[in-house]
Amino acid sequence: MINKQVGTTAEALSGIADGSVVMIGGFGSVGQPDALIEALIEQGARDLTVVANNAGAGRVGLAKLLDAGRVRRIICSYPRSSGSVVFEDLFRAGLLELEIVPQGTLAERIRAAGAGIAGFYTPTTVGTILAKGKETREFSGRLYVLEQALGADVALIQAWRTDRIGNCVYRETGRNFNAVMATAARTTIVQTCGMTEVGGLDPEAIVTPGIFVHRVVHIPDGEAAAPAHLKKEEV
Amino acid sequence: MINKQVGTTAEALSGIADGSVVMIGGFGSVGQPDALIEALIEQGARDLTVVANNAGAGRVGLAKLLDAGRVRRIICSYPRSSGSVVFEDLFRAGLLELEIVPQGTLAERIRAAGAGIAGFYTPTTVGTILAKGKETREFSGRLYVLEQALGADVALIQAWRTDRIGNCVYRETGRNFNAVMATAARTTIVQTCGMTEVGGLDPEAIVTPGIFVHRVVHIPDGEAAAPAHLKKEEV
Amino acid sequence: MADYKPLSRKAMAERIARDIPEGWYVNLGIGIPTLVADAIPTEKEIFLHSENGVLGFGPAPDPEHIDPWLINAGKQHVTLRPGGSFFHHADSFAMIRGGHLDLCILGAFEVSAGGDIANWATSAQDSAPAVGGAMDLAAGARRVWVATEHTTREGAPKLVETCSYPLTAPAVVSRIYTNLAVLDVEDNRFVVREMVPGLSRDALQAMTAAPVFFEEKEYA
Amino acid sequence: MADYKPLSRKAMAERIARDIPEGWYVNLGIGIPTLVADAIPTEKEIFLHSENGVLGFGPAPDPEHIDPWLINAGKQHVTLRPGGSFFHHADSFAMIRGGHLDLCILGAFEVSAGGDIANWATSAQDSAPAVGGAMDLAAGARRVWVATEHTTREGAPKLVETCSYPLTAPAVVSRIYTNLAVLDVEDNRFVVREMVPGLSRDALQAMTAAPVFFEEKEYA
Repeated sequence: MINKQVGTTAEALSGIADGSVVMIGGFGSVGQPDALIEALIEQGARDLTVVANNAGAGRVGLAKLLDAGRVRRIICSYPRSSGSVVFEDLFRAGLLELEIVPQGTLAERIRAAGAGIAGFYTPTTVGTILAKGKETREFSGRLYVLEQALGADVALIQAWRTDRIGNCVYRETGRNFNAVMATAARTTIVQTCGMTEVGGLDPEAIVTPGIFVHRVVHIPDGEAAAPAHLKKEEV
Repeated sequence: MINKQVGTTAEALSGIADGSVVMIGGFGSVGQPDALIEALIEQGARDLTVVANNAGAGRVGLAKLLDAGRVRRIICSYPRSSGSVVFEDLFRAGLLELEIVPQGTLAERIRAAGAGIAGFYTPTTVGTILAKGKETREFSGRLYVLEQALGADVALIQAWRTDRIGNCVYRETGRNFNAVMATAARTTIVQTCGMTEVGGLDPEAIVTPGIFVHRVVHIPDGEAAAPAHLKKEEV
Repeated sequence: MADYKPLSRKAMAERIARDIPEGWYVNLGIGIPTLVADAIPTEKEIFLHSENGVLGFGPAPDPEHIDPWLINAGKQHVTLRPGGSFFHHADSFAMIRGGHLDLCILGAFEVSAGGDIANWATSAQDSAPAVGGAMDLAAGARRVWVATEHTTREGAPKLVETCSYPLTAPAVVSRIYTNLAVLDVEDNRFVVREMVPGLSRDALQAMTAAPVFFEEKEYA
Repeated sequence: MADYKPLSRKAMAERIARDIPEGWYVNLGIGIPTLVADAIPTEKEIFLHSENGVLGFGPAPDPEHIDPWLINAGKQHVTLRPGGSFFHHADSFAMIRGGHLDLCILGAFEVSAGGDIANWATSAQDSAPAVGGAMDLAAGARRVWVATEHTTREGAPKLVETCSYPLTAPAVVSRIYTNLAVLDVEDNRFVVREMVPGLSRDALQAMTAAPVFFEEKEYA
């Protein structure tokens, strides 16, 4: 019997090597795998490249990982937001490399990695400074920029319900980058709000089939599962 | 109030011009929009380019459309199958142009058109005669072939349940090319087995949001909706 | 001095909402555009899209009905209208990039007479600007409208001959709603369709850094 | 003459099923590979994928339990195991192309000692061959095994030095199950791991159009 569920976040994060590329799901704090980020800080891997939409806020989660000096490079669409103080300090001090990618291009580059597509031509960034140094090409009279696949060693994902073979559903806008990143990493690690039996998820509604998932850890619903922006310590 | 439902297949198919590119969903006979294909034959448009996985079987559906001399060119992955007599006769007689595309490349080219991607690099066909004349390029030490987006004027789709604003779910393997083609046409026409009220479909399980759908016609469940390979006249 | 009254942000949102035809699929950028969501009457079926994977969202919830899992791209709580749906980021941007949105409404630092928009970075030297989904929206939506104050807080024109800030996308803006006027971008010109009562043509021209032409009309 | 008995197609499928580890994600091509689905014991969790958008399908249904909406890529009726899921064609081939399948088992017209496979067209002049999903599977799966009769009906070898038919993909096949033997493709050589009882090495070599090497071993 296959069982991808592990008992602790420490087990879930075991073996992540220094220098890894780590994707972190979520958009803002919705669908953010907080417990896995905490465990990554505990785990100790350094010299990481992080792929995420944002660069963290406050002093928790991704910001805490940055603050601990574990991240060499961050690839994201929206690094600077209210509360991105850790990022801004590190970046200004030259202690963090940054690659800015438009949000849709970021999602598509990740999807491409998961789908075995090496590169694709997108109209986004044509005529802007973000197209600088990139191949531009005309198709049917319109210009497009070549963008390349972006895969990872590890993806940290938050799901809503998961079974032991790794099938996942998400909740509302918690699907966001999670479902895309789940396809693009050599090891996809899921923090799920709830476990269900195999067969307990509607086959028509499974968003991430188990084929993409390698480890699952159950962080029960409730305080821990609510998006962080509703938690007291951050208001 | 928006209502994309029309009363008849004739209304649903109105306005399709000669020379149109028409996508036809389904895989084999599962999810095939039989009533819409019949209506397209009635409608009379000629000089069509058809995009479909197969090239029809027997003398019904797509085969009947071919037989009526309406199709100039067909783009598909698997034209020759048991019963593809009409296709074979026309092709041998030089009356039908054919473009063979691997099934995954076909799906991805259609998806690309729907997603605003002009082209992409795939490993499929590298080192084969189907890569002939196409740009080949190395990414990270592996060769890839450039393939271009494939969009359409019209997509004919079969869905399982649909509401008046065009949200669709499919049934089991009836999802196949339908959900992809729905995104890639200027006019997407849905033959649905059942109508539901707005709000009657689970927001987490909607496969084709109404944004992709322009016209809906209700062809009720039962004999007409059962995949054709189970119908008496074809056994 | 001026005996005209600039529109409030809320009034701008209401003005814009009037011009969106029923049935359109619309994405609302951060800032004034976001307010349009609350200005659309419930009975008018307009389908609002947000980059983070929701189509068919509705106005902000009452404080006691907040659903923490349901936010828009501005990270504000929203509601879901019947017929709404959820999807992931790649599918969400496939809708945007694939030209399926009838309209995207964006804020802007500058808009040029040629329809260029600059709304993400305030200098090319800013090495950590936050682009988010702006470039995808500007390049992908069928129409791009801009909602902005007519000038900066310092009184500098935001409607210009050529953008000085880094572009979000060239030649995409077709209409601009400011707190003073509604303008179309046509043939590389700003064409004024309406102005707030009491504002003179000269005064509007003085606050605009490119020639403005006046061809009043009502949108259907 | 020969006092050996070639494996039946069913026996070949059973032989293959034995070698698939629990937990693998596997796509089965048309022909002999399809029979593997029925040869996997229910208690062994192997996840079968089909191009037309299903993961976790099970053996053929009883005739009275046929679900017309549930077929595999060979257009045969199948069943769904608990935990199975449905998706569309682009997502299905994303799984294939993205290297998420542990294994794909394909039929073949020819396999070369270098692991090239030809299984879709019988001549380069055939202008209307049906490629289906074969090229995506051959290029995309982590491992490609071939299941085939050792020779054609006419007795011509199908394991060759260089394929004469148009390739499906070059250098992808790692193992071959025939009705006579199990062979690995290693360092551009056919290495025989096992043969049907009674078959001589010389006889197998005589039916193979490239040198075969013999290094018997059991797969774990």
